[in-house]
Amino acid sequence: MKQIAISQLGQLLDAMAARQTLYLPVDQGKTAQFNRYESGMELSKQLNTSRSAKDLFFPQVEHLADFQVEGTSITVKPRQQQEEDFILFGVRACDAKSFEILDRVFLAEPQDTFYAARRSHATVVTLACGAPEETCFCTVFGIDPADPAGDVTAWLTGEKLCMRANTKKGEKLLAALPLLEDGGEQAVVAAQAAIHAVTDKLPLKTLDLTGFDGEHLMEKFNSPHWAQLSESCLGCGSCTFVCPTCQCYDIKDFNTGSEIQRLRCWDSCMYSDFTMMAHGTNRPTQLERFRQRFMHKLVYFPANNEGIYGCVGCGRCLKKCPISMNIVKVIKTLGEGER
Amino acid sequence: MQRIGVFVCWCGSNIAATVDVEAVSQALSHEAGVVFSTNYQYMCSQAGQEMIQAAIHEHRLTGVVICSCSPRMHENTFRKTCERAGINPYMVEIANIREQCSWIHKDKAVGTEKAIILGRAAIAKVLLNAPLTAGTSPVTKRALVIGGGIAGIQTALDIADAGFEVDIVEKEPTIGGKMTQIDKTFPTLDCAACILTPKMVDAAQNEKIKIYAYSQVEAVKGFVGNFTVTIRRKARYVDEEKCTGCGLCTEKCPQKKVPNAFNLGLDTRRAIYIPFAQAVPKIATIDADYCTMLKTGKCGVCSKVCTAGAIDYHQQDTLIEEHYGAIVVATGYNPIQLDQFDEFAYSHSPDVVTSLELERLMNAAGPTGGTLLRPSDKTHPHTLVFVQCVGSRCDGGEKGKPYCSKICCMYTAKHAMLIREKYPDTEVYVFYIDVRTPGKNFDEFYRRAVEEYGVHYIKGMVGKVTPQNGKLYVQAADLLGGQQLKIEADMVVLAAAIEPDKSARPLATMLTASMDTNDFFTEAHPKLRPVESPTAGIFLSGACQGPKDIPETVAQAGAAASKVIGLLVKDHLVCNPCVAESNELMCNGCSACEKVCPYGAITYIDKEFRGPNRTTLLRRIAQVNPAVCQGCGACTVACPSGAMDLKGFSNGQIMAEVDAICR
Amino acid sequence: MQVNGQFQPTIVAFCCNWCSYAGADLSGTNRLQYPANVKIIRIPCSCRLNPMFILRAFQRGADGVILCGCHPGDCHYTSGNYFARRRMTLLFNMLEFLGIERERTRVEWVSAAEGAKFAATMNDFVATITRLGENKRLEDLRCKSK
Amino acid sequence: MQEQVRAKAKALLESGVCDRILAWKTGEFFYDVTPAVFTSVEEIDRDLVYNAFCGANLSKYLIAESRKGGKVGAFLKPCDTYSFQQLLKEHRIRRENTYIVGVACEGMADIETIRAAGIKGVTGGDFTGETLTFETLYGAKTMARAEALAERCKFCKSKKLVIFDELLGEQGEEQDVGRFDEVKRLEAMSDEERFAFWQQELSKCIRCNACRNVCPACSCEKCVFDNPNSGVENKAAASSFEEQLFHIIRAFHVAGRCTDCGECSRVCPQHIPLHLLNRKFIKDINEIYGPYQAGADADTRPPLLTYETGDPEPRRGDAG
Repeated sequence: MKQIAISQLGQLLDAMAARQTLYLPVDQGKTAQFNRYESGMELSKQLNTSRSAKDLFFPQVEHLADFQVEGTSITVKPRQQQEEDFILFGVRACDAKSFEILDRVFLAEPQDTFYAARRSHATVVTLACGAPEETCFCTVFGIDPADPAGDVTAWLTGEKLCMRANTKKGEKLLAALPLLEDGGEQAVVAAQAAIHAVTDKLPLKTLDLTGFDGEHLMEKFNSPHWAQLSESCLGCGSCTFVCPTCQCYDIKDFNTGSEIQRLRCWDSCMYSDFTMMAHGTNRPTQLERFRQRFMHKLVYFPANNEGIYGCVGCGRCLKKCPISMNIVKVIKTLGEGER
Repeated sequence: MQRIGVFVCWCGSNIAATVDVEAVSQALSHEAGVVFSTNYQYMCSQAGQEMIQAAIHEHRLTGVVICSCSPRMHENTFRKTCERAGINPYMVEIANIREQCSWIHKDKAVGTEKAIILGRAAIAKVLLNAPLTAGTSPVTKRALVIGGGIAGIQTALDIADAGFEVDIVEKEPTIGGKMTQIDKTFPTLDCAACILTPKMVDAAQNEKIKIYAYSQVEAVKGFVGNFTVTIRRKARYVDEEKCTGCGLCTEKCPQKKVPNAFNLGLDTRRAIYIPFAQAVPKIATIDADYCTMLKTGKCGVCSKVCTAGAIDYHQQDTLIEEHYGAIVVATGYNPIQLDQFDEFAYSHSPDVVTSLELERLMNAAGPTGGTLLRPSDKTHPHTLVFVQCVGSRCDGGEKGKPYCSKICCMYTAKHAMLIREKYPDTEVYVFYIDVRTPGKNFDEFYRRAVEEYGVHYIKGMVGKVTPQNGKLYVQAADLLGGQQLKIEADMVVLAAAIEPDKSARPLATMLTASMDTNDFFTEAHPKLRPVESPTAGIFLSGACQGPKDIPETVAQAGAAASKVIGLLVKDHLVCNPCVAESNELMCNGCSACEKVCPYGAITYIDKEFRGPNRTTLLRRIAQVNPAVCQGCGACTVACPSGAMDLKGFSNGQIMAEVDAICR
Repeated sequence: MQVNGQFQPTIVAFCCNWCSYAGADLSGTNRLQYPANVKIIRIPCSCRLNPMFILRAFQRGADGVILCGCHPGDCHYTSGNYFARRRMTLLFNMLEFLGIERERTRVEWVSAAEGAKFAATMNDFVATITRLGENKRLEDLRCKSK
Repeated sequence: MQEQVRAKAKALLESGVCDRILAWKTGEFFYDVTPAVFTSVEEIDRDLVYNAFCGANLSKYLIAESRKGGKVGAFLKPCDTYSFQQLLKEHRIRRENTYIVGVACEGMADIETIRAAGIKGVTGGDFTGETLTFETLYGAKTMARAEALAERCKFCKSKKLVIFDELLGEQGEEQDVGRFDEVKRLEAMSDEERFAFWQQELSKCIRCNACRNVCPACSCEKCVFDNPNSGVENKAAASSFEEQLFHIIRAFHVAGRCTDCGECSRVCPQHIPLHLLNRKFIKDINEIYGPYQAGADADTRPPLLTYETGDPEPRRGDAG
């Protein structure tokens, strides 16, 4: 365990940024966003960023390739992938868990090389949650906000920032930061206890996921509740785009006039044109689109991934949905307890 | 995939001198979609056109780009060339490399580069062109004239003369309009009735003309060549077929105290009446507002005296529907109400009259039998003051009209002259802002009034007219003399401004014909298409379009008739194929497009659509009538969903041009 | 666009078919010079100009966009330029509100008889945009790979 | 007020005047209220709420609801009635299938504003008085109601219900509380400052389309930005230009139609002050073409669908 006085946090960030490109949550207007660190920037004090940390591995738009058309011939020019190491600082426990879920999608064969390159070049420094909010329910998915995963785990313990390396990458990073001094174990234990005191009071901690599995697939799919749950859904993509685990994308070509750029961009299963491919017969109603999103996270994904849910309980969708419809309401309405 | 041919014209040296035509055709040959590119000395020549046609066949071209002079010059030429070679004429685009390139740039390198870019834009556009076919619509060979004044009568006579059927709808019981109330006409001083009534009779007797008097247009549907009009025939309570116009009823009717509208209320008539002796049709009408029988059920005198048995107290309004190919609006004008001009004491003294009332007071068939007498005491007036521009040329404010009523200067000169001639013992004063006499023999006429007849023309406005002890005290400014005048007058005559008839505004809505802020109908073009409304098939005749005197009205009536004849003589109308088109799948039915369409080309229907999961949905959608749309594109921008697009100038085509130019 | 180290603005001029396009032709007929930076796109009426076309031009590399139409009151379709005037008034204000230089957009009424006015307008507009420099605020870097 | 709303909703169902009721449904917490359709008295008793967090504008739902057959009763707040009337004007709602109960509104509280004030982890409280009291994971907190109001409610343009079949509570009036102040502040900046401001804001946009999808004016059958054939579809917002294009065109498409209900800014997950774009158009329209309030009446022509021959010319830049 290493530690450093919070008053020296700026110096620590400068030191990290001197080694590798550093990304961390900073306040931008009223919200916090992961930004590339520049000296003088301050770590956001908000519980979480508005968008999730998945942006750093699975950006909203990925430039995949260029096509050059000359007469009747087409030249394909692949785009460069991530080649430099970078540090991702200040990731919360929920987002850290989401990487595991995204890995199952993008690192499975055939591997997504753009994603893989970014993952392999990143050192993730997580930060334990100081003050969980009522929308948090990560504990339901077995996540401990007081002890997040990552290459390095960090705690803000009042006076100090304490850091613990979890992996070789993490050790290498901490070793390269001479500003750090040993110690902090006691403070971390106290901080963790304080966090757990709050998580024990979280109103959503008792969320019951019984029955959300492959065994009950048809029963959940055919539930009459979907109609009422989805009736006021606007079909926007805010839940999808703030979600740390949503991983669907679309491929779009953009003609710049001199070449054609092939872009991969986030897509939302809530959109009416989602999977409107050549066949042109996608899910025609918002009920079906809405159902897909939650069935995927709560039933299909765990059924195919040893029971791991496609949700980490970060609570972003609870805060951001324009009409306050969210996964918690879905779980409660469709869950065992309600039947 | 399209196969585009590019043809670069030298235009002799007009283009070739400052544009390297070979370089242009070379550069454009590499553009996507281009399979053939060449240049030639004169593309528009016989040889040039044959070269294009040969290339179309040889290279199986689907689209053609000509880099040449302005499309305003030869677009049609090249469209026809291509059409003869078997491709749709709308698959041709012109890159204007002469007027907009070679002629304005001296540096050959600059000119060449720009010509290439303009060529690219044309190629980009033609790649998105679609073959367009001009549709046709049949023409109903019958015209409707709304308004039976001199404008309407003349238009109808001229149309009928060309052999087409024409109906006149007149809201009053007789045709003739304002001119029937006028005594003499300027600048010839001939009798209005003498020249008008024969035309009224002609109209009545013409077998091609049908007159719906005492009728109004109730609804208009359709478009150019195909209008369906509902006409309300108001109940006269007299059977038109039976009434002989003998007039006995109008003498026997016991209700004598009805203000006589024909004489502008200066005398009275009966409840059953014929407006004047030469009325056409000469049929009696019962004024339901005054008829004792209709109001109380007790009387029936007219019915008893009518030997023809024409009186029918139970008659109802009837609606008839007719089809027309063209509609002429001839709704005319009225003098404005003078309530807001209290300073002239119009509502306080009967001796303050409007010019039109003066016409009746001087007319042999008028209330005084043609002798000019003061309405108050029926005595001979000695001093008369004419006030010009009452309500005309008023800047801002609620009062009056901003425009010049145009006819007042001349008719005031006429009145002054006639009075001075007939009653040399009178003094006549005319107060004016300006005297406007632009017209054949007009200024001479006005000079005669001043010089021969000694009318006192005074530049200045009348401030106040005060009735006192049987006299009218007129306070006025003499601007040229720089003094205040006080005149003790016997009568004051106000040249009230004229305004469009009140029926015009609702009619314009029915016709989707546009009006200006003064409710005059607007022309399709103020200079070049003065007798057509912007709405195809709607024509304008007379003062409904703007203040006019009789000769101008008659001239315009004839012009409108010739436009109508030009339309009706066609069996079919060829439509402009570059018209707006609404994609019903994207249309919201919000009516934004309809509101900006100057032609009323857009209508809405409710249509059933198939929704997901075997549901159906009734949606309101816009439909463009291609026979009416002129292709301006206003609707395309008003449409937020992009459902509305313009053929030939589509969003995609214009954006492709933008892309090509900015590349 | 930079040519030999000198800024050469790209100007898109949308001209209505009936007045301004004819005015542009007349300025050519009279051999009145204006810079080749100006490229004209013919539209039936100024009311055909969709704000999207203007933004598209800036995206694709235009440095200035000008709309030319019939003088108010002279529209071939009677009312088109009145609608265009309202739309452009509001759009230009909005662009300025977003920090886009107001000089980059302009509306000018040019009749078919005003060849000289057309040339003078274009000369002035090109000079203005040249002074103002390259469009940076409404650009799309992807389209600048020249 | 909630009791009145519930009672009215039940009465409308029981009397058969309406087949279903569109109102607000309680959530997990006190603030996560969802628009919902109620078909039974039991549902109403259990779930219908009308509290300080019923900000969602229900008008847009009536486009679809009014076409489903039967009659839908809807509770509309003053600003919702403006949107409703504007949609009627655009023939988007079948009036005959709706029954509108206008409900007076004291301004809606905004949970994000409350959180921004440092009151986090809220689990309950009392929101009826002038001072709101919160129970949170970190102890009890209070906040003045006026402070907790959504931005749009702090600058409420009107408490007048412009269209309704029936009224609950008092009819209100139009107000002038300086809603254009922020627009004026931006106008007073230099081009550079304004550009920087909007770049900073718009660069946060994640193109989630929440602003568009919630907007009652954005009710197109198919949005140009979703239509691959429109030429401007841009799901892959790879350049900052795409955000500029989207928000400029969206604001332009609703210009003269936007009632300034403020839903766009309320729902933006990135808190971009999108309403300022719409307010800029409204302010300009008011100043240039005379006061106009979309939705205030049923028949006035929207300012972009009409003209005056004497309209001013677009203003020229200084250098021009």
